[in-house]
Amino acid sequence: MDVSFILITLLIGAAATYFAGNKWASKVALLFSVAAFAVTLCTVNLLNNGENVNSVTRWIKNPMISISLVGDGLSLIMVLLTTSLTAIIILATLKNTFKNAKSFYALILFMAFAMVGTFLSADGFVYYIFWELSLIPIYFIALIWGGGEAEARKKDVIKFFIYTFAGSLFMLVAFIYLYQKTGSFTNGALVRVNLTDKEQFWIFLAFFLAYAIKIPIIPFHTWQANVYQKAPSAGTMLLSGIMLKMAIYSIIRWQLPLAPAPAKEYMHVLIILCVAGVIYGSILALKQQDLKKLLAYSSLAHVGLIAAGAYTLTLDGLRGAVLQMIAHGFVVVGLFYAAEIIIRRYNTTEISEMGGIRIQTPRFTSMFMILVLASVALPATFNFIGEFELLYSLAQTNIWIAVLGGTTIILGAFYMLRMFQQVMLGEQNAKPFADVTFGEGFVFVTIIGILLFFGLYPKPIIDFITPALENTLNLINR
Amino acid sequence: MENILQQIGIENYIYLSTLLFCVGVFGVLFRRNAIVMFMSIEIMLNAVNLLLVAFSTYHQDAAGQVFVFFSMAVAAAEVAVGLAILVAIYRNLNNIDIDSLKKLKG
Amino acid sequence: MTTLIAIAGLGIICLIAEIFNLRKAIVPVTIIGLLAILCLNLVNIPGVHVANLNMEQRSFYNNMIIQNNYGTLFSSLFIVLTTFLVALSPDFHKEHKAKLSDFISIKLFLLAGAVAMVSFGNMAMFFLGIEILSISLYVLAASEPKNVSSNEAGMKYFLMGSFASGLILFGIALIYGATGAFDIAAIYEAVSTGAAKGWFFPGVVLLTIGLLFKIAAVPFHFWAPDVYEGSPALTTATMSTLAKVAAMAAFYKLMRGINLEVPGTYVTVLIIVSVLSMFVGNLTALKQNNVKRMLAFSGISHAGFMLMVFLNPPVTAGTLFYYAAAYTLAGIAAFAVVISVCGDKRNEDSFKFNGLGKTNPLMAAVLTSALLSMAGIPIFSGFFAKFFLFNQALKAGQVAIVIIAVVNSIISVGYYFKLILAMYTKESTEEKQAVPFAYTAVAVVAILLNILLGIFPDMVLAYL
Amino acid sequence: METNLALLLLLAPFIGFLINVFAGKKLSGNLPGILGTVAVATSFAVTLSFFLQVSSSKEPVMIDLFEWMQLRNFKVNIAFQLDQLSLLWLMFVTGIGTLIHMYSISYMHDDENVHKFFAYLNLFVFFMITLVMGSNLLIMFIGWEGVGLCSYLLIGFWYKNHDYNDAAKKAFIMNRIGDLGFLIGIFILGFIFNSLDYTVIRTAIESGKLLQPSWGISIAALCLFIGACGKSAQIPLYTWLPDAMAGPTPVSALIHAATMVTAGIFMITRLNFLFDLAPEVQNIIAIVGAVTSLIAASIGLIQNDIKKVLAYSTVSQLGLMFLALGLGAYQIAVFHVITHAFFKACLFLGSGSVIHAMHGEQDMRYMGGLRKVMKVTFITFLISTLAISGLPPFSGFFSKDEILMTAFHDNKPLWVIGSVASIMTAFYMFRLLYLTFYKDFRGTEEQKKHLHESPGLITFPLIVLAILALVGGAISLPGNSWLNEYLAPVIAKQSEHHHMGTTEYMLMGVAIIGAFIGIGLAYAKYIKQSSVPGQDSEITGFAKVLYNKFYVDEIYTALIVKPIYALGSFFKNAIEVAISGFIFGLGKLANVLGTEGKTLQNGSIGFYLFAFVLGICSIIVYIFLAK
Amino acid sequence: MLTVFYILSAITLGTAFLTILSKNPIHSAIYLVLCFFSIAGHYLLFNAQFLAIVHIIVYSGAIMILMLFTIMLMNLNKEDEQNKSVLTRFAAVIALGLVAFVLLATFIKAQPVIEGYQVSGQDYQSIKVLGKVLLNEYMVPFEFASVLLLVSMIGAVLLSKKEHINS
Repeated sequence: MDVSFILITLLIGAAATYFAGNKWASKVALLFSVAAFAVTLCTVNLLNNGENVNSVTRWIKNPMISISLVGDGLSLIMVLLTTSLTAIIILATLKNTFKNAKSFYALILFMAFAMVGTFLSADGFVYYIFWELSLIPIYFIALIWGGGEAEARKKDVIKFFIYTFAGSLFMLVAFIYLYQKTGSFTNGALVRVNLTDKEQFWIFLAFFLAYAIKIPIIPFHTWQANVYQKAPSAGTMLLSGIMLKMAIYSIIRWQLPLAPAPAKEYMHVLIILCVAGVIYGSILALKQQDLKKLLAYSSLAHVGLIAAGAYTLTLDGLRGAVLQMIAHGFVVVGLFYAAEIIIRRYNTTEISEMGGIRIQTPRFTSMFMILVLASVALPATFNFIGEFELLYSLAQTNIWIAVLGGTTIILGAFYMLRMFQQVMLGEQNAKPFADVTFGEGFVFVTIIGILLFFGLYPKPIIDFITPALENTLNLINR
Repeated sequence: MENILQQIGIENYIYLSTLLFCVGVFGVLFRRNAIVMFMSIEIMLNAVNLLLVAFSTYHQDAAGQVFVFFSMAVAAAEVAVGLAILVAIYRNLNNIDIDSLKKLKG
Repeated sequence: MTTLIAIAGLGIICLIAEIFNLRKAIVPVTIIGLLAILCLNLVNIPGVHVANLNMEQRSFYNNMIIQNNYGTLFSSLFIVLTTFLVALSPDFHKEHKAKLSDFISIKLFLLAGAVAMVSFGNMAMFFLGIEILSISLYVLAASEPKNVSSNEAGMKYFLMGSFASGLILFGIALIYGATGAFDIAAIYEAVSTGAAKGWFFPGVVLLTIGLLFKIAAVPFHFWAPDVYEGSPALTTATMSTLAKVAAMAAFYKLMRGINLEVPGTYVTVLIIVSVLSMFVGNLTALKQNNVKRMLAFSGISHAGFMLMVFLNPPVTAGTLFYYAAAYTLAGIAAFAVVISVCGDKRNEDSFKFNGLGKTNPLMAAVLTSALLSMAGIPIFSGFFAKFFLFNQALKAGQVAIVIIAVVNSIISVGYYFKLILAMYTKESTEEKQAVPFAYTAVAVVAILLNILLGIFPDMVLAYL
Repeated sequence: METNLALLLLLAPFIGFLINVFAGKKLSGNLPGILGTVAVATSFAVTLSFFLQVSSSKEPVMIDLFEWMQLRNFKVNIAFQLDQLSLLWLMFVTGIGTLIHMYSISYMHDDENVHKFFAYLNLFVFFMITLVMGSNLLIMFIGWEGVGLCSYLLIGFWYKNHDYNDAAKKAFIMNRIGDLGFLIGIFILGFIFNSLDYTVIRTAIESGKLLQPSWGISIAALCLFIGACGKSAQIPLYTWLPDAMAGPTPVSALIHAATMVTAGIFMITRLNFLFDLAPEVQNIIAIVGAVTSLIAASIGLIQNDIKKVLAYSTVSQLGLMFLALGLGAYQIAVFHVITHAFFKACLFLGSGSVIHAMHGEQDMRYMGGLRKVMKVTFITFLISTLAISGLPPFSGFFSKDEILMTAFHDNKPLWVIGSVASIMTAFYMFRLLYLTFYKDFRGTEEQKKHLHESPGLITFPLIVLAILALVGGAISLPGNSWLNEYLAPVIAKQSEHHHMGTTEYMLMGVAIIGAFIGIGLAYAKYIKQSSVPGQDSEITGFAKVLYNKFYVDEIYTALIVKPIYALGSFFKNAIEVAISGFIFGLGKLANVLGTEGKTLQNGSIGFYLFAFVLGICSIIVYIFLAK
Repeated sequence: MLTVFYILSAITLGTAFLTILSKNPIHSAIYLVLCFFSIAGHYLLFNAQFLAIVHIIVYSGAIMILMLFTIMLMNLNKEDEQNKSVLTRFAAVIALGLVAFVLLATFIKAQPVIEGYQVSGQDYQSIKVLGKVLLNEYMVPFEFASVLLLVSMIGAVLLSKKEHINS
C-alpha cells in the first residue's frame, strides 16, 4: 500500500459519484471521501512504522517524467487535511439540494484528487499538472453553483481563473527552465542543481507569482473576496480551507528549496509584504458589510501571516506555517459553514440584515463563538499553537515585524467580535432562525473537537511533520 | 548546340520575370474586376514559368521545363475552379466586382 | 506510396459508387477504407526511436515519395482527421444528398494532397500536393453556391490562395535556379557543398511566405477569419485542422530538408511572425461573437505557437507532431459540437451555445474539454503540446518568446472561457434538438483520443 | 496523588462549566448556581489543603503533565506549579469566588440564562486557576487570555443591549493590546533563556550566566508590563474597566475587582526576579501606577453611577499596587491585592445589593436613605468603605500605608501623588456612602415601595467579606509580617524591612489625617449641605472634564479607532479599486487591442492583399537589404 | 539577339500592363493573349519549341478561351467597373514600386558571379528528352497531376451542379 491508493480512491470516488446519479451522489461522495481519509490514515500509520509509502511510475521518456508520489510528514499531513476536510465539507453540504448533484459532488472529489496529487507529487511536472487540474473543478463549482448576480459572478470567477492560471504558467516555465539545467523534474534532482543567484532570482519570482496569487499575498489578492462571496459555500470552503494551502505548501516544498538564495536575500521584503497583507486584510475586514467577504479578508490576513512565517526560513516558521495551515483550514471551513447556515436561513449575506440570532439559537451561537475564538487564536485552540510559532519565528527575524504581525491578534479580535456582535447579538431578529440540526451540529462538533484537541495536544502532529521540515530546512541552508 | 544565355545572360531573364511578376501583383491590387484579377494571377504564374524555363536552359536540364507543365496544369485547374466560383457569385450578385464581397469582416 | 495510391483509389471508388447508385454505401465504405489505409500506413512505422528525420527512410520512384516516420505519422493523423470529417459529412450534407459523393471524394483527394505534402521527396510533389489541397479547399469553401457568404469565402480564399501559390512557385523557381534540382536530397546536397547560387535564399524566403499564408500566420492571415466564417462549418473544420496542420508539417519538412544553415535573420523573422500571430490571433479572438470566427483567430494563434518549433528545428519534429495532433483532435471535437449546435443554419453566433450545458451535457462537456485543451489546461493533450513546445524553446535558450507565449496562453483563456461560460451559465434560447449519432460519436472519439494522447504522450513521441 | 488533587483543583470549575453548559438548561431553579458554587468550593477546599501543606513544608508542588509546544530552542509543557504565591492567589480567588458564586445564586435568580451565567463564571475560575497555577509563561498566557474571554462573555452577558456588547468587545480588544505586549515579552524571554519556565528563568538569572545584554531583559520586562497594563487596567489601557461595569454586579466584584484585574500584579510578582534586573522598567511601573491612581481617583470624585465610582476606585487602587511593584515591594503589592480583594468585593457586592433593591437603578442621584431599610448591606458597606479609605484598624489601612511608606522612602513625588489619591479615595467613597445610604430617598415612589433588604444568600457573603476587610490586615502587620515570611521563597530580592520608627508613625498619622480630610469634605458637602450632584448638563469647568473622564475615550476614538476605519475606507475605496482597476485594465487593454484588430479585419480583399504585399516587402527588406 | 530579347520583353511587359489597365475585360483578355504570345516568343528564344507550343495551346487556347467564354457569358464586355478610390490606386502603385524595388534589389544583391557560361552541348529540351523525363523520372507527379485535374473537374461540377433532390 502506498500513497497512490489515496489518489485512486478519490478518482474512483469521483467517477462513482457521477454515475451514482443525483439522488445518491452525496452519500457516495461522502463514503469515498471517508474512505480516502481512512486510506490516508493507514498510509500515515505505515510511514510512522518506517515503511516506504512512495510510489514511482515511469511516464514520459523524453522529457524524462515519472509520476513519483512521495509521502513524508509534510505532504501526508496536508493530504490528511485535504481528505478530512473534504469529508467534512461533503458532510456539511448533505442537507443542501443541488441541481445536478452528481456533477457537483464528482467535481468536489475530483478537486480533492487533484489537490492530494499536488501535495504528493515529487515530480515538478506532475505537480504542476495536479496544480492546474485542481483549478478546473473549483472554477465550475463557483460558476455553476455559485450565488449572487450571474453576470457579476461570471466576471469574478473568470477573473479568478485567468489570474491564477496566469500565475501558474510562469511556474511551469520555471520548471522547464530547471529541467533544461538538470534533465529531470524530480524534486530531489532539482534541489541539487547549482544555479547562479540571478537564475535563482527569476525562478523564485516565477514561483512567487504563482503562489502569491493563489495564497493570496497583497497586491495579488483582488480576486479573492469576490470569489469567496460568490462561490457556493462548499466551494469557498474548498478554496479557503485547502486550495490556498496548496500554495503555502508549495512554498515550503518547492520554492524555498529550489531557490534559497533570493529567499534569503529578499527575506525581509517578502515578510513585510506578507505582514502588510495581515494588517491590510484585517483593516479591510473591518469595513465589510458582507459576511462572506469579511471572512474572505480575514482569511487574507491569516494566510498572510502563514506565508510570512514560511518565508522566515526558520524551523519555527515552517512548522508554524504547517500547523496554522491545518488549524486555519478547519476553522475557516467551520466559519464558512456557520456563515452558510446563517445565509441559508436568512437568504442574505448582508451583515446589516442579521443580528439577534443568539437569542434563538443557543447551540449554534456557542459553536460559532468557539470558532470565532479559535480564529482569533485564543490559547488552547489549535490556531494559537500555529500563530504562536509563526509570531515567534517572525520575532526571530525582527522583533518589530513580529509586533506588526502580532497586530493580527488585536485587529483579528476587533473584526471577528464586531462581526459576531452584529450577526448574532442584539434584540431578537424578526425573522425566525432554527437552531442547528443534529447533522449541522455534528460538523461543528467535529471541527471544534479537532481544534481543541490539537490545541492542547499537538504533539502527534508536531512530531510527524518536524523531520520533514528539518529536511527542508537543511535543503534551504545547503 | 547554341544557347541564348550565352548572349543575353540569365540575370536579364530574372529581372524580366521579376518585373512581370510585379506587374501581376500590381494587377491584383489595382483591379476590382475579378476576371482581370484572375488574369493578373495568370501573368504572375507565367512570369514564374518564364523564369523556370530560363533556369532550365541555364542548367541545361529538362526538369525545369517539365515543371512548367505541372505549373500549367495547376494554372488550368485554378482557373477552372476560380471561374466556377465566379459564375456562382455572378448568379447571386449579378456582378463580379470584388468590392461587393465585404460582408465577412470584423 | 501505397497510402497515396490507396487514398486516390478510394476517392475514385466514391465517384464510381455514385454512378452505380450506391450512395448509401459511400460513407461506410470510405470510413472502412480509411481505417484500412490507416492500418496499412501504420505498418510502416518501424517502432524504434528515430531521432533523425533522414534516417530510416525509404524512397520511391526516383525520390518522389519519401517514407519515414515523420511522413507516416502525419499521414496517419491526416487519415484519422479525414475519417472524422467523412463521418460528419452525411448528416451535414443531408440537404445535398446528390453532392455527397463529390464532397467525400474531394475530401479524399484533399487527403491525398495532404499526404503528398508530408511525404514528398521532390518539389513537384510538394507543389502538386499543396495545390490539390488548396484547390479542394477553394471548392469546399464555395460549396454552397446559393449562399453569398460561401461565395465570398471561396472567392477570397481563391484569390489570395492563388496569389500565395504564385509566390510559392516563384520560390521554387529560384531554388531550382540556384541548385539546378527539384529533388530535396539534391538541393540539400547542393546547399551543403556550397554549390547553391545566391538565388537560393530569396527563393526559400518566398516559399516561406507562401507557406506562412497557408498556415495563416500574421501578416498573411487576413483571409482566414473571413473564409472560416463564410465557409460551411464542415469545410471550416477541414481548413482549421487538416489544412493548417498539413501546411505546417510540409513547411517544417521542407525547411528541415533543404535548409542546412538558416541565417539568424530568417529565424528572427519567423519568431516575429510567430509572436505577431499569437498576439493578433488571441487579442482579436477576444472580441468575436461568431464561434467559427473565434476559432479562426484561435487557429492563427496556434499557428504562431507551432512556428515556435523553428526555434530549435533539429529536434522538434515530435513536438510539432504532438502539437498538431493535440490541436487538430481538439479542433475536430469542437467543430463536431459547433456543427451539431448550429447545424447548417449558417449562424454560429456564440449565443447559440447558451445553456448547452443543460440541453446537451455531453456535447457541452466535449466542447469544454476541447476548449480547455486548446487553452492548454492539463490532462488534455493541448497542455502537453504547449509544454513540449516550451521545453524545446527553452532548450534553445529562448526565454523571452516562451514568456510571450505564456502571456498569450493567458489571453486565450479569456475567449475560450467566454464560450464555456455561455454554455453553463446562460439560459438556452433554442429548443432542444436531437443530435445525430455521427456528430456525437465523432466529438466523443476525438476528445477521447485527445485525452488519451495527453495521458500517454509517449504513444507518439517515441517515434519521432 | 498530588497530581490528581491539583487536577481536581483545576478541573472542578471546568466540570462545573461543562455541566452547566450542556445540562444547565434542564436544571431547575437554583441548581445551576449551587452546582457552580460547589465546584468552586471544591477548588477552594483543595487549595486550602495544598496551602496548609506548602506553608508548612515550604516546598512547592510541581506537576508536569505532557509536552505541549515545540519551538526551535525549547519546548513548552503543560505543567503546573503550586508554590506560595500561586496558592495565596488561589486561596482568595477560589475563596472569594465561592462567596460570589453563592451571592449570585440569589442575585441572578430571575435571569433566564442563569445556567450560562454560572457556566461562564465557573469557566472564569477555571482560567484564573490556570493562570495562577501554570508553571510557565505560556500556561499563564492560556489563563490570561481565557479570563479575558470570560470577562468578554460576562460583560456582554445581557447581549441584547448593544452598549453592553460594545463594552465587552472593548474590554477584550484592549486586553488583547496588552496581550500582544505580553506575547512579545514571552518571545524575548524565549530567545534569552531558551525556556519559559519560571524556575528555569529564575535559575538562569540567579546563576548570573546571561548571554544576552540586559537591555533585552528590560525590553521583555517592559513588554510584559504592557500586558499587565491591559489586564490590570493601567494607563493607557484602563478605559475598558469602567465600561466593563455593564456586566452583572457579581461579575464586577469577582472579575473586575478581586481577581482578574490583579493578574497583572500576579505576573509581575511571579517574575519579580526579572523585573529586578530592569530598574528603568520598575521606574516606569511605579510612575504609571501612581499616575493611574491619581487620575482614576480624580475621575471617581464626580461620577454618579455607583458602579462607575467603584470601577474608578478599583483602577486607582490597582495603580497603588503597581506603585508598590515599581518600588520593588512585591509583598506589599500582594498584601494590597488581598485586602483590596476583600473590601472591593464587598463594596461591589454591596452595591449589587443596593442595585438589586433599587431594581436596576445605578445612579446615586436617585438613591439615598437606604441605611434604614438595608441594615446589613449598609454596615458591611461602611466597613469596607472605611477599609478602602485607609482608616485603622481596617485592612486597607495597613496595606495602603505600607505602600505609601515605601514610596516615601524611595520616591517622594510618588508618595505625594499616592497620598493625594488616597485623600480623594476617602472623599469619593464617603460621597458614595452618603449619597446612597444617608438623607432621604430620592427615587420614585414605585421604587420606594419595593425597597427591601436582600436575602441571606446575598448578605452572607457581604458579612464574610466585611469581616475579612476588617481583619485582613492581620496577615501583614507592620513590624510582624506573616506575609513577608510566607512569600520569601518566591521573592528574589527582599525589600528591606522598614523598622517602625518615628517617621513611620508620622506617616501613618499623615495618612489617617488625609483620610479624615477626605471624609470631612464629603461630610461637609453631602451631609451638611445636603447637596446632590446636578444633572449632566449643569456640570461645567474642570468638573466637566472630570465627569467626562478626561475625554480619554473620545481621544482614543479620534486617534486610533477613527483612523483605522478611515484607513479601511481608504483601502476599500482607493487601493482595492486601484489594484483591481489595474488588473481589469489589463483585460480592458486586451479588449481594446482586440477591437483594433477587428477594425483591421475590414473585409476588403484589396486591403488584405496590400497587407500581404507589405508583409512580403518588410520580410525581404529585413532579411536581405537591412544591413 | 539581345535586341530581339528587349523587343519581346517590352511587348511582354507592355501588354501585361495594358491587360491590367484596360477598362474593358475583353480588351484585357486580348492583351493577355498577346502577352502570352510574347512569352512564347521567349520560349522560342530558348529553343524550347515544344514548350512554346504547349504554352500557346494551354494558355491562349484553353485558359483564355475559358475566360473569354465566361466574360461573354456574364456579358461583361463593357466598361462598368466602378471608379476605384484614389487611395486604392495609390496603394497599388506604391505596392508595385515597393515589390519591384525590393525584389530587384534582392536579386541584384544575390546575383552570383557568372564566369563564362558553358554549354555542354547535351540535348535537354527536345520532345524526346522531355517525354523521357516526364514519364520516367516525373511519372509520379505526372500521375498526381491527374488527381489535381480531377479535383478541379469535380469542383467545377460541384459548384455549378443544379440541385435536384432525389431521395
